Amino acid sequence: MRYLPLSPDDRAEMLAKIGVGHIDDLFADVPGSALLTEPLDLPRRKGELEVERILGRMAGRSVPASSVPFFCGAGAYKHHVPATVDHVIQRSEFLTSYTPYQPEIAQGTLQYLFEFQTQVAALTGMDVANASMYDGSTGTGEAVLMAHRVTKRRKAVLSGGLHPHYADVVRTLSHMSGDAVTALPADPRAEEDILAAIDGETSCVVVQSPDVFGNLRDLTKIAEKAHENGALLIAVFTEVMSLGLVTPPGEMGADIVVGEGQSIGNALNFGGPYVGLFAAKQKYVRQMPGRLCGETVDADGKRGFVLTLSTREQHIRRDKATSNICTNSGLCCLAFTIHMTLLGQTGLQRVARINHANAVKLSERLASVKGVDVLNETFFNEFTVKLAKPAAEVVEALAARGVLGGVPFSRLAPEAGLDDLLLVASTEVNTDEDRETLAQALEEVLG
Amino acid sequence: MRYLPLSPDDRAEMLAKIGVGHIDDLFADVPGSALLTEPLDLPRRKGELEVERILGRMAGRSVPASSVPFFCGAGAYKHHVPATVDHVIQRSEFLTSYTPYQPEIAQGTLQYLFEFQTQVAALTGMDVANASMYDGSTGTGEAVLMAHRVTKRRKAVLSGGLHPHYADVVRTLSHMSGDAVTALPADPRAEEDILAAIDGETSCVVVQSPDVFGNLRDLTKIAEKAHENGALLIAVFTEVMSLGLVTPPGEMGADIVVGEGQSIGNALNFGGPYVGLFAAKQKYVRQMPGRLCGETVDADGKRGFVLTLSTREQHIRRDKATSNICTNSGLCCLAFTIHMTLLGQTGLQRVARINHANAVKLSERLASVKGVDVLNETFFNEFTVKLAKPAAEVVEALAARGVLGGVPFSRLAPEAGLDDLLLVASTEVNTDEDRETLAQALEEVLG
Amino acid sequence: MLNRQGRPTTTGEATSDAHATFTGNRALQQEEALIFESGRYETTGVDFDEPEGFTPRLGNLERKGEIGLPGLSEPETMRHYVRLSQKNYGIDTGLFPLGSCTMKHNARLNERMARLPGFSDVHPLQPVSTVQGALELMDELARYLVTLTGMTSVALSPKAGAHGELCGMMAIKAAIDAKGEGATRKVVLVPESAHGTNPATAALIGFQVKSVPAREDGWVHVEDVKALIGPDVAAIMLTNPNTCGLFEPQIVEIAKALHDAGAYFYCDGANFNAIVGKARPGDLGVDAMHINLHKTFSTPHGGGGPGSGPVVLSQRLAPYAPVPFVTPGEDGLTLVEHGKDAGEEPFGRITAFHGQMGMYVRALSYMLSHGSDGMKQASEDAVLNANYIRAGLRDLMSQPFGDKPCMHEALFDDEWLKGTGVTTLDFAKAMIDEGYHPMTMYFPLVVHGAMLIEPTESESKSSLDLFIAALRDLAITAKKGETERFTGAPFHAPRRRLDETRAARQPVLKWTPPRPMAEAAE
Amino acid sequence: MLNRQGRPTTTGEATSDAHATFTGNRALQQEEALIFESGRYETTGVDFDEPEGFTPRLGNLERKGEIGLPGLSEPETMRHYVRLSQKNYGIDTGLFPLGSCTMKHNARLNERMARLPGFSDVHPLQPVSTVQGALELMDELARYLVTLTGMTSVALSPKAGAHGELCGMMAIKAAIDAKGEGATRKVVLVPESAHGTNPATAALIGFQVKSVPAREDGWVHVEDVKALIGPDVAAIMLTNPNTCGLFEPQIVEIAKALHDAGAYFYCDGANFNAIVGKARPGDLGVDAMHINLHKTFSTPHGGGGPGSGPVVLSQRLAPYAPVPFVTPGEDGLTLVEHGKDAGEEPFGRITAFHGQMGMYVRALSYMLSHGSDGMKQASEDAVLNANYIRAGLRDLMSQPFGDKPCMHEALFDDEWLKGTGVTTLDFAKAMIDEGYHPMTMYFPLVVHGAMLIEPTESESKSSLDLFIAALRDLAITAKKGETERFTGAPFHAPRRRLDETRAARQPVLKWTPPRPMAEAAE
Ligand SMILES: Cc1ncc(COP(=O)(O)O)c(C=O)c1O
Ligand SMILES: Cc1ncc(COP(=O)(O)O)c(C=O)c1O
Repeated sequence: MRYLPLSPDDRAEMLAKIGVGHIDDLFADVPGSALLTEPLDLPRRKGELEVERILGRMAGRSVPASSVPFFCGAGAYKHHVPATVDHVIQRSEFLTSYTPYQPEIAQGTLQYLFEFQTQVAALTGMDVANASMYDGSTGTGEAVLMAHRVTKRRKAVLSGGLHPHYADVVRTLSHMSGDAVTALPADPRAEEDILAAIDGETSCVVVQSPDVFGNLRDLTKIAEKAHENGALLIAVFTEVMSLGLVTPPGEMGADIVVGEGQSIGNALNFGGPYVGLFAAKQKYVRQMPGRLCGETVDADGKRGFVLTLSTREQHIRRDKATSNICTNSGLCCLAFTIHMTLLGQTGLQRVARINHANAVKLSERLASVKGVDVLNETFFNEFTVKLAKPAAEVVEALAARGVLGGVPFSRLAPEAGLDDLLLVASTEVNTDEDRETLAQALEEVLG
Repeated sequence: MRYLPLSPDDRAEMLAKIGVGHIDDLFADVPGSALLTEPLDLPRRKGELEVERILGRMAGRSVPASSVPFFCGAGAYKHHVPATVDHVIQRSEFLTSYTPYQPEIAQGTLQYLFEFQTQVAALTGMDVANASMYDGSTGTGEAVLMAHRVTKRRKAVLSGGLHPHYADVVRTLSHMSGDAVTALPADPRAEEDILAAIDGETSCVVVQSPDVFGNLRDLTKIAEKAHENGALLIAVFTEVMSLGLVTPPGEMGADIVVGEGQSIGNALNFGGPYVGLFAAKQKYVRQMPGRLCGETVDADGKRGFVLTLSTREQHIRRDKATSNICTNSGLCCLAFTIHMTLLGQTGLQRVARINHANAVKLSERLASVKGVDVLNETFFNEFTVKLAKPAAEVVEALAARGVLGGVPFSRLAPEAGLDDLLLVASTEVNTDEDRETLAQALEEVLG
Repeated sequence: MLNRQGRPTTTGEATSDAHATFTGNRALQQEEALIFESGRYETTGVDFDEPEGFTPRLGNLERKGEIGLPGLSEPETMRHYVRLSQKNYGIDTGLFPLGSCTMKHNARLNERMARLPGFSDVHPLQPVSTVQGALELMDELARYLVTLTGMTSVALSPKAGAHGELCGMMAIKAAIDAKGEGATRKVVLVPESAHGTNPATAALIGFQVKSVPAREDGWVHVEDVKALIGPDVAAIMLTNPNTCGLFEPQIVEIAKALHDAGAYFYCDGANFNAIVGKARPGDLGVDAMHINLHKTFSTPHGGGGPGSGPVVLSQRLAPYAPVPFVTPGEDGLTLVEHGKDAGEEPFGRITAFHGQMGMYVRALSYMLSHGSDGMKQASEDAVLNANYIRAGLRDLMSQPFGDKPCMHEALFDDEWLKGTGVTTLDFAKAMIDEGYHPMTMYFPLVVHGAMLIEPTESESKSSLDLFIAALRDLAITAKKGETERFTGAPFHAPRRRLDETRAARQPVLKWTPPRPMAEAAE
Repeated sequence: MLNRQGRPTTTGEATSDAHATFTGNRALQQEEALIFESGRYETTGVDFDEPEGFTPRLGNLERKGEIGLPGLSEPETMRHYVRLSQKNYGIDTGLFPLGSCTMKHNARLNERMARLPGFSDVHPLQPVSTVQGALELMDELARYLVTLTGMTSVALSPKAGAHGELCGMMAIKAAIDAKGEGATRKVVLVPESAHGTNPATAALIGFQVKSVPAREDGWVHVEDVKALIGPDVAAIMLTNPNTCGLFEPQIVEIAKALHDAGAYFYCDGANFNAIVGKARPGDLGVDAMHINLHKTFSTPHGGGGPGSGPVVLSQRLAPYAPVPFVTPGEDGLTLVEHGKDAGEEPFGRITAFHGQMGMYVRALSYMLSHGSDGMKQASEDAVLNANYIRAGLRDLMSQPFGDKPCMHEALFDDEWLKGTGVTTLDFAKAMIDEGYHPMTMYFPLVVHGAMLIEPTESESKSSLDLFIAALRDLAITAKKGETERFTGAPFHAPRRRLDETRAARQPVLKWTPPRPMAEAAE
């Protein structure tokens, strides 16, 4: 077997050295009845060529985003990632390393984490950022728990513009930990009165902007009301690219900012792995979940980096830890930080403007289609249209025409009764032709 | 422009430091009329996404070997190359390094070249091998020139089993350098009397095995006759995989062995880059073309490797050099040596047996098709069939049916009058189904 | 990469270097500044044309001012990250015997498969008719996991081991709630030797953690568990093979004791690599177990993640598995994404979308490659390699639980270092100089100065032989009292020992300009 | 990677190492044995099933006995080559100012494009109807090359620069033969400063090489050329910009002198990077010029190759271009592969198949990315960078041809080192310790102790600033007579200075077992 270096002779010699006669002597503690004598009922080993064929055939049964006019978003976005990114993250020294617990031989990882933290803090407009969470949704769950710790209260208010999956994650976690959640109803036109939901028991208000329907939300007033009531404002985003163009939550008073970083550096991957970005005000740093990388010096006085403040973490603090997270999104952070370094703010702003421009053009074109009603006043690269037919059906009909036309809101929240809403995203990968194809296909399907 | 680090400010500052006012002051030696003032009439810069689209569209207009039942050979073979190979050769330290002229910081390249040379010598059964030529065909040209130097004669005899492209390369070179070539006619059944062509003026006999028609050739007698006449035997191969299963030329008396190494580690690449393997008897080492890597020690007495015997080479010897070659096939050697290390002789022999078995099965199946006549007595993974229709037409008809069925001999040598011959190769990538598809398509086309 | 002053940024002087250089570089070992020191706001390494002819729809929320993100051209970016990489140690560069982490070979085939557009370039919310291949892969992975563990079903979506623990414990909580015992069953038993994620997880969802004491044989004893069991106990979280590298011999009895008391058995499966194809958790009474695909099934650790932690569930817990999951539908496979479609009683959702698809592909590629026979062999080799190291060092180093076979990792304590002036930490740092990544240190907490060595099946005998010889040489030197090789180590790494106290006392968690950026940029 | 004895193979002792280690490794810098010492004949790192049920057709030519090729498992193979790579310097790891070699950034986009199956997975002899995309790429590349050079046509097939020279000189020979002058025109003029491939190429096909003398201004003078021109002269091979880093100001006059005498002008285009978009060889009177795609158009050097050396041809030479070439056919593009189909008078064939497709793709990807504007800018930046280095060092180091602007590379000699006890070689080796690849040394031969520095356009100003500062520091140290930093260098590289004499005196060109392999393998 190509992955196993030991030969039969090696094995015999090694058993002799250990002083046992048979490999199963080393498994003596396994209850006899449980020790398997035959290989399990799965196929036997396969060469590379065979594996490539099997998985190649499987992969061939999905429709890649790049192969069609593509407009799906709702928390996962198709962007162009430079070839440099995927090359570098596959370098052995990054790919096959572990969490940098031995900093003397992990300065590569530590330095990029330090750079990553700095980038995330700058993007969000916050004081400090951690070295990543699993993704935006679990990060949001952690943010709510953090707010509970900070405020010593246990009631979260969720905006109706929060991505339903994110809301579900918070709800599940809160349900399990016995905390309260007030979730406002789905709010496609950003009309909710969230201020009214904040009271003296509120630990945090969770507001997403751009919200799941694409609307941009001004958080300033919410922050004020929250702070007046001793609550924290948790600002969520699912499209990090928006921060190139839209006022960052840090400038609007957010206490914790959490979101999905997939758009920078990471592929769609059918939903994962992604990378959760997590930033906060300096004063809350010791309540943050996840790893933090900090600067220090070595025995020769040279600058170096280490993981720090780990007394917050499970491996030191155990049941008193701020989170149970251990493995995070290391390599996705690397992809993020490489892509962000290539972009720089100049590139980020430009790509963000292209996204916005493409979405504006698309919204204008779609507005001209009969049976399509664009709901948004404001948006970044995604907006919501109301259709004359159920969105799920329309999307299937579009797919049959070779267009992946967006995400029906009902896919995310079937019980919301908003079956006619379709979320449509347009990024820098879309061409005029793509947009025209979608518009014409919609005309056919709705016509 | 993403590849150019200088900013406009940098440029101005640097010009000032140099002490000139304008960039064109540095181009003052260019005759005024020749200095271009406008960019040339070519498109302006493009982002990655655009380049990917343009080249992706182009690439989409060819039919990849892996996408169809595939049986082309004739000097370039479709084999399965493990993923490790292509990953490692892209590592920055290999990919972006130069010829190892500074051995202290090029031991990586030098050690793999030393391993490569050892592998090639073992495979061919020869004493020494060099660090590669461009490919098998140019290597063959160099081998003939080397034989001229060794024997101080200038007449080469070429077997009719030599790949016509290789023969053309030798002929062109000999024509230019004013040397004589006796090329025997194309010899599909390995019937030629090459011994008769050797005389006291012959510098070398060039014989390929497996020959271009797939026949295995016993070189022993040819070597004897050549040596009796003071000539060298140059043994050529175009399918290095055959050396896993077939008696190596070194054991049959060859003086120089040269061939194409593409099959191990390298993709089809529409014909290049490939890697020429070149080996010889020890006594001729100082007449060899190309680079040689040798073992030595450093100032601390540690083993290390350097390029050596460079007094043979153009950068030292100039017009007295054994060859003009400088850049060779470095990275293709690396691919070769990684793949060969993964294989080891055990793997090589096994894959070679699979190739042979697949070709045998194919020959038996094709023999049953009406209008198909298998010519070979012996072969490795490729053989020649005589068809009831012109092979070029048949191949087109097969392509229209989604099968790449082989190479018409007329494609290589239109003037040979062998339009009904088709060269058919089968490697480890072919399945029973592939073979059956070809056979049935041939039945249709010939029926 | 340099800062704008054309100098690499270091805050100190190299004092230990006999042949100090002007640049601070040492031939192939290069110093590297931060991108914030070498980059510029105006620079970008991507080319796009400015968009034109549109009316912004940003309302009054357009971002103003500098973001504070410098860019680098592509060549600078490449060099920056390549140089950073060169300061790292990885499995591909040497033996990485980090106990509990299963640092096994990461095949590049798996990387290639994960990048097939049909897996990597599909959106999680495309119509299911357009992602049948992706669903098939998930379904096939689930089949493998269920077969290898002998369990009833699997929840694929957890994002890593700790998240898997959370998922499994939530399923247990849901089952308890369903029985109306939510208010009473509040206690989770966790052995002292457990990984930190176990108590942290239990606490996260409101359980109270009770420790099962460590015993001097390294095992959890059924009588200790029984002594703690009561109507308040919801579950035990037990690692098997355990964090001391031992298989729990009384595991079946422990499971039975819990089940008899109406409680559940959560098994931490981080060490599954020792027993794949040798024993099935389902045969041992386990109710839920997470599997670190990034350990047992070789998806790369990537410097800290991403991972994937599917949870296999017993019949008792299967109905509570969270959404989403894959099931056969009318036209091929379909995804159940909401409780109401499930027909079961999913406890909810623990992440957006469907989990770590990229890791699923790599893990399945590993499984297909090994096959049933290869996976069994891999576990045997992992255990053999660990015992071979144990046998090679046992005369010099002390084993906390006596000289008995281990599973896939060999555990030593620091008893043998007593009086030498060398600590476990020093010993680990000296290993760095020898070209090795240190073993896991000071874990499990119950063992003094623990050294947990897990070579995995990916190491050859000759690699182990040199490792043993090097560790013996170090051990003999330490015992001779020659401490310099240890207390000063590492001498040869890109950095010498780092001041962690300083880092924690006044945390510097991001780069800030030494003086206004505008000035610094000349 | 180790040998079977579990020890890395080194033949000596590390003496210069203050903290010597047992393994010989120094943290991340690992010693690595040869595969012949660590591998085994029985081991293979690929999995295939033995074929069955066939009757061999090998006649009596089946190979018997050991081949002598050890194998390694995949994890061992990966580690072996990763470790080897870590002993190398590359563009991605630092400044690589190797004059005449144009070590510019190798974009990974180009690598990705070259691996598109429509380019990499097509066979050279597939029916042309199935390779239209590949032919389109070649055609487009040809169009770019012809436009950039202002020439008439291009022969793509040469495999590298030297092969391009051969191709161009063959075309010249064919043209001369066609005029019936083959017997008389036997001389090729080559400046003393020329690259070794020039005279070697001319000699290879029977030309007699006559040197054009070097002048103290670094230029070739038209009167020197005229003095050598006669009816026996076939051509000149002139490099422009030349190997001293200068543009030949009299190039047009030289070309005219040759043409007037019925001879041809072969231009070595290795230094084309200085003038792309700034001047066209076609406007300068060039008849043939090879272009190193692996220099000017950034296809990676790959540790010595592969390259690609297309030759552009003037109207005079175009008819003699070798086969194959791409032309429009009835159904799309087609390939002319044989003289008889050509309608022209191709001089023959210089390689099997169609040349270096993999390099064509990378080069076109580079050209599309830069565009006409970007290529011009790149040349300007290359020239600017070289002059910036020149300006930064000119007060300390001596320039052989006086203080005048250079093209894309700056040339110094060793005049300034006289009496210091430091040679160009020593200086180069000290650069290694500072983290730099040395410049080209001792070339061109006409300059004593030449140091030819070519930074390329890929370096940032701050990178150049540190480079200049480091070289200044070295130069000042050398002038102070502190030789130790030089004569012992490198101190920090994977190996110290290597004994080249020993290597050449008794060449060891392959591994041989120290004693019978069977014994050694225990
Ligand atoms: C025993 C044990 N349990 C749980 C975990 C947590 O797994 P993860 O890091 O994937 O969250 C680990 C990982 O180190 C572990 O070793
Ligand atoms: C001036 C000059 N001419 C010709 C060549 C030969 O090119 P190649 O190495 O591609 O054969 C070189 C390469 O170093 C060169 O510098």
